[in-house]
Amino acid sequence: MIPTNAPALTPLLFLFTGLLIPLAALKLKKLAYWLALAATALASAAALSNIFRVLDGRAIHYHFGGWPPPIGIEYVLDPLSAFVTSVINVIALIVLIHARRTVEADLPEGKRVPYYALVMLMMSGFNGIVMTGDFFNLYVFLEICSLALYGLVAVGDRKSPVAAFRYLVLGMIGGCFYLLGVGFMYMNSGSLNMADLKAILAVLGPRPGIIVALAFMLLGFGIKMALFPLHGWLPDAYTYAPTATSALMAPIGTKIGAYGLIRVLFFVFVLQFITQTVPVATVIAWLSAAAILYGSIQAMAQDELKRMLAFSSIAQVGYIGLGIGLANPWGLVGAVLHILNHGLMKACLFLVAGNFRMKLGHSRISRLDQEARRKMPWTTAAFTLAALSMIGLPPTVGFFSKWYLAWGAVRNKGWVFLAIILLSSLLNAVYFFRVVERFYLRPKQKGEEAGRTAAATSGRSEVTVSMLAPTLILAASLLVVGLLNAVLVQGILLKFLPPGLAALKP
Amino acid sequence: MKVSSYLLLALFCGLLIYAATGFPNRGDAQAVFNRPTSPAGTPNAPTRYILKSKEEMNTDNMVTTILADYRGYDTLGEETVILTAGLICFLLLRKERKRHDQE
Amino acid sequence: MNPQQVYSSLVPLWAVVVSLAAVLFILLSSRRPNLREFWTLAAGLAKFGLVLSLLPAALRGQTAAADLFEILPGVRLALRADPLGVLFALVASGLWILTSCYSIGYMRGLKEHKQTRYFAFFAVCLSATMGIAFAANLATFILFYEILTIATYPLIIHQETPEAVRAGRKYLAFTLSAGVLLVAAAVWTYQLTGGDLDFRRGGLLAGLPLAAGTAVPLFLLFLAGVGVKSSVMPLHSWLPTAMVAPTPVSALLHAVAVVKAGVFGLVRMAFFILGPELLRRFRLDTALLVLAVVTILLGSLLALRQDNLKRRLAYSTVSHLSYIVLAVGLLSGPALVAGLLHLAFHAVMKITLFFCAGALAVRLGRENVSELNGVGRVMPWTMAAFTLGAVGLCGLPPLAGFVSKWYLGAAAVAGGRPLLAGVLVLSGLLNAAYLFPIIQRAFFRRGEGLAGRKEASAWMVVPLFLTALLSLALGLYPNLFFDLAGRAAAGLFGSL
Amino acid sequence: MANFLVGHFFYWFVFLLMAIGLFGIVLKRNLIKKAIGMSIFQVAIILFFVASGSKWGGTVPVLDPRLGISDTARYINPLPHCLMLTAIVVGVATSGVAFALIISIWRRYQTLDEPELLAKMKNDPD
Amino acid sequence: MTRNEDNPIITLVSSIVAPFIMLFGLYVIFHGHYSPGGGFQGGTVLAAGIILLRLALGSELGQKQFPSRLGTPLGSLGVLIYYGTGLAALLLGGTFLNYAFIPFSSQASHNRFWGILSIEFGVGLAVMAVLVAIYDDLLEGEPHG
Repeated sequence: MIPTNAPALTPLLFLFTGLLIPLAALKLKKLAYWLALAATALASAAALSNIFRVLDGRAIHYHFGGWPPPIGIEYVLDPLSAFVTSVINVIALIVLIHARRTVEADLPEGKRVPYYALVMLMMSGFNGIVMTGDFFNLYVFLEICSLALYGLVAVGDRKSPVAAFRYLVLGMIGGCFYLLGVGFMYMNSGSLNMADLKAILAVLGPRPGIIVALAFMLLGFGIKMALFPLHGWLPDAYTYAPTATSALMAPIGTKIGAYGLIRVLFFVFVLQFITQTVPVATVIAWLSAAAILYGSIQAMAQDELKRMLAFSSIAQVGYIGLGIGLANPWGLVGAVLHILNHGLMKACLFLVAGNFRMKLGHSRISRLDQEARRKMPWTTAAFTLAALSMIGLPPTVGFFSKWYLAWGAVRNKGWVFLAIILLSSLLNAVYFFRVVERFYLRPKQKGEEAGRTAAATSGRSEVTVSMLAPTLILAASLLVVGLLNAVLVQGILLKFLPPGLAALKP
Repeated sequence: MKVSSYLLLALFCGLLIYAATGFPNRGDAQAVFNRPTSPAGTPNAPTRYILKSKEEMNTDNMVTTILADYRGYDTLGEETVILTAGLICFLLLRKERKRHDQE
Repeated sequence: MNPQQVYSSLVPLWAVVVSLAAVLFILLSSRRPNLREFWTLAAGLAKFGLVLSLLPAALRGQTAAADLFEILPGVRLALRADPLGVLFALVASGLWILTSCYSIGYMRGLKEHKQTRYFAFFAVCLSATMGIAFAANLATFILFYEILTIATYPLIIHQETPEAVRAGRKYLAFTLSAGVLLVAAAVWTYQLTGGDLDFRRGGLLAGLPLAAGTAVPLFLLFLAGVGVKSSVMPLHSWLPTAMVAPTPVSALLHAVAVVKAGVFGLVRMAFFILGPELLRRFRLDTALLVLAVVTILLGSLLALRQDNLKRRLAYSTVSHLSYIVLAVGLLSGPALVAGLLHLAFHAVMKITLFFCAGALAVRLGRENVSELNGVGRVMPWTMAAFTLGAVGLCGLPPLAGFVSKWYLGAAAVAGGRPLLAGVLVLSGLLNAAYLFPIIQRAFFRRGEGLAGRKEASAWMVVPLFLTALLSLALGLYPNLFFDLAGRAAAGLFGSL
Repeated sequence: MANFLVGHFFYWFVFLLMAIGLFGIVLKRNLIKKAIGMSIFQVAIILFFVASGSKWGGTVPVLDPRLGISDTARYINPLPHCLMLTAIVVGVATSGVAFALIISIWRRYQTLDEPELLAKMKNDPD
Repeated sequence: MTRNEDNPIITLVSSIVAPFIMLFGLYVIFHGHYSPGGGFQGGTVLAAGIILLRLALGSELGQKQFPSRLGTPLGSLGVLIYYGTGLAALLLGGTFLNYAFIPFSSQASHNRFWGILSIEFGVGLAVMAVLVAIYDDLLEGEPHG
């Protein structure tokens, strides 16, 4: 039963929980959290097991209602989708473990039920987008997770509804552009199924409608993934959203747009179309390069930790976009690997920010100091490790995704991109050491010894285990995944490469 | 700001018209998406729906058959969307009864 | 490295790991200083022992190899204890023991804060240095190189005074940029070789038909990458600033581990990645020589103008490091041997001087040359050691410095560049010019405010005197290092 | 050319509607008007799809015994209609959420005028 | 706004019309197989009937007809009916939503017929409940809400 339904497993599981929670909560409100946690744990297990189902590189197709495409809707489980679902589900699991306390702090009990229900629906949306092989179905699930995100953002700080509304306007425009693109695609080809479209487009070749459709779809995904000129919604949304939400959407949310970009560019269109006929890949690469610089420079100017992280997310999304835009195997591998790596890093950093808000009551950089380290040494240590990873120092994950991206840039003789990738790690160093120094340094004063011992013994008040453990797990994973990246790359990532790209592989 | 947005609007319309040059005329029964098979030879979904829906689920209304069966999964998603909206309104606007009493 | 001389062994790995393990114990025993420093010493001895156990094989020209898992597609995290690496590891680990003893005396003498952090990161630095010495390919090298960069930072800013923080930032700015450039060079190499980064005798890229447009930028990237740590001008200015660090740090890291890691990296890049032929083909050796000469002379001249003793020593380090760069630039076996000898001997002599400077600072609180009148009377042992080291640095027989410098000069002449020998002589004179005045002040001038002061604690005097004697001994019996350096250079240019 | 213009006349209408919707979203300062603009944009897209489904001489896609199913050209294309039912629901949901957000904005800032709102946001602490 | 229940005409008319509206809504749901219509349309009409009464008689009375706290649960119940139908098909050996595997009757086409009917019912219920819930929530805390 499970093997045959493997592709549909995770989205349906989340969907079911999302529907169940409002009913179950009629009896017992506490149930909501535990249902959500259990569902996420199951989904993570299922997703991880899915990876082993596709290790041979062949895709598993799942036909809803028993109708083969293009008649019906199909789910496709290939190494790429298996990898991405595992990433988002496992990260969501870790974040949810952490989320319990913060949600209790942020929301009254009655509101936690719809909150967790929305989280589940959002996750089902994410999983559906990753799995689906049908453009319109993708639109539907895109709207599910976007809507859920608007709601999840809007229950945060006082300013959060405004941020959510801005997010809604932009996200809705993005969704509509995507739908319009699908429409144009349909007008020119008469099909909605990705594989079917690939065949048809190969016959049709470039046409005005198809080119515009591609442009609109990219615009839609670009807004969802906050690619540079379309990032307007992101900073406020991340900053004012409740801790749990920002910790969920920062590592996962934007990646879905990137995934859609990869699907459309490399699995529907042929390489030659997107690089020569209509050089959208080049455009994306340059926009991403701009995003890297813009995000890093903006991040230096921020005082609110979450806002700084938001801008660094824009820069990191730039990495992914750059890898996609390079349109060669190593760039793409770097991009997909960075989906994982950045997920881990950003989740860790946002959890740290949440811990600060929990214990210190704020997350303003200018007010952080040695007290933070004395109170919560483990949290600050995790932050430091994640910072090193963001800077991209070996053996953390950050170094390796940069390595593959740089390699892709060198392959394309894209020296500018190489320079920007390397420059950005210096910029990251600037704005992360700005914070780290505050933890570990202070001007030396008299009574050094006395002060030291007193500090060492007194004032240790670390967050509870349920919040600390996820943070540390993520921090540790930065090292483990970094050292194991070669296994990941050769075991999984090199297997999803679409034929056009696989040909380029050395 | 204002000028640039007007320019963007103009660009948008330009793109639309450029795309429309490739469209079949409205109502053209021989348009690519109305032919029995797609250019690549794969079956064309709408034709299939019109021809088969009666015998496959003895239902006259083809829209219903597509909505509920051929592409039923979309509809499930659609219901989820509207439920999501309901949950969000609940989350944002519903007053906490307890606090209501305290006030 | 040709296979029949490679034998698989985990000793190199242990040599790296042992001090990392020590870090754990050091942190655990942070409340009990004695236990903590016992761990440090134990790790130092263990490390030294492990390196020694590698020595015989290395002298036979054999290489201990420890291959771990794959870290990049086609590249493994691997350690190779070839003679070159053993030479460097021997120097670093041996001097670590002495430095640890010295640090104990120093830190306690000054009642420094956060000693646990200090000792912990010191151990990390040593692990990284071992890793650099034994790295078998560029990826492994970069890994430990960056770890060294980061682990040194807390030691530099140890005082946490504003100027220390500024020095730390400057240090990071230089080294991180250098690391980035090194990564760029590595990626480029990876692309050129199609996924191979191993260090090969005669050069990994030697076989490839590279155009000048590729080779020269690549060389510049590598040079910048390793040039910052080896403080080749104009990339040197972080080193004098970093002298705000506690003296043991300056002694071991800024005379031995970090800077020598840079020079060692230069040797690796020149002879194991780019290869002598390639350097010669594009006249890159000349570029190296010019840089080296400029650095040697300017460094010595700048040293003359420093009143702060440690800064003066720092500039002297800058110039002496470039002796080795010069040796590399000569691209000949004898020159390389001489350079490697200098890598070892300069370490011994310079660490002596730093130890002395630290002793003076602890006991008399005097850090400027102008304040050193008459200190030789109160601290005879210290200043005697200082004298030995100074004489050695100037390259006078019978001390170690003379040996390395003599062979370097000879190699220069043999290489048809007698002018460089002249440069060496000149820099020797400059060394004398900025070191002997100190001795003269110390012994032959009458100082004030020295009543009742006496020699520093045994923790400090013993190590510094040992190193002084060591520099004398190595001057008389340099055979061991001769053989090692010979072995290291053997495969690179054919037999000597 | 004339054929092109006439044959696509409905699309011109739809495109105009889209432009109006975008205009409302981008250039109107009142949040309610922005929401209205969004609805117009969505409706335009829905109309576009539905228009693409039409066939001259075709009837509604409900099986008519008198016509039979031999000739598919007699029934208009049902797929776009089905898709648009979904899109309509999505539109409804989006507007619902938009209004919920607008209401909660109003409750906090007592204004829906964007510049005024931004001004008020600037001078209240987080 | 003035209190509507003061106005006899509105009260009377709406309370007479509302039942027929709901009846029509049910018709639209269950006749979706043979004529334009279906779950969503019918559900909307049902919701319209309920909301009409809420508008005319005020929410307090409306609560008696359809308590607003049931909105979201009923909505998810409706979707669950849909989901359950699909799940049943899955558990009975087909793929998700493959009604042919649900043994309503002997032949596949009839199974699909009934499957469609059941999910249309679920859709109708969900849409009605959620629309009313959204209406209630939007009015929450407003005067005469």
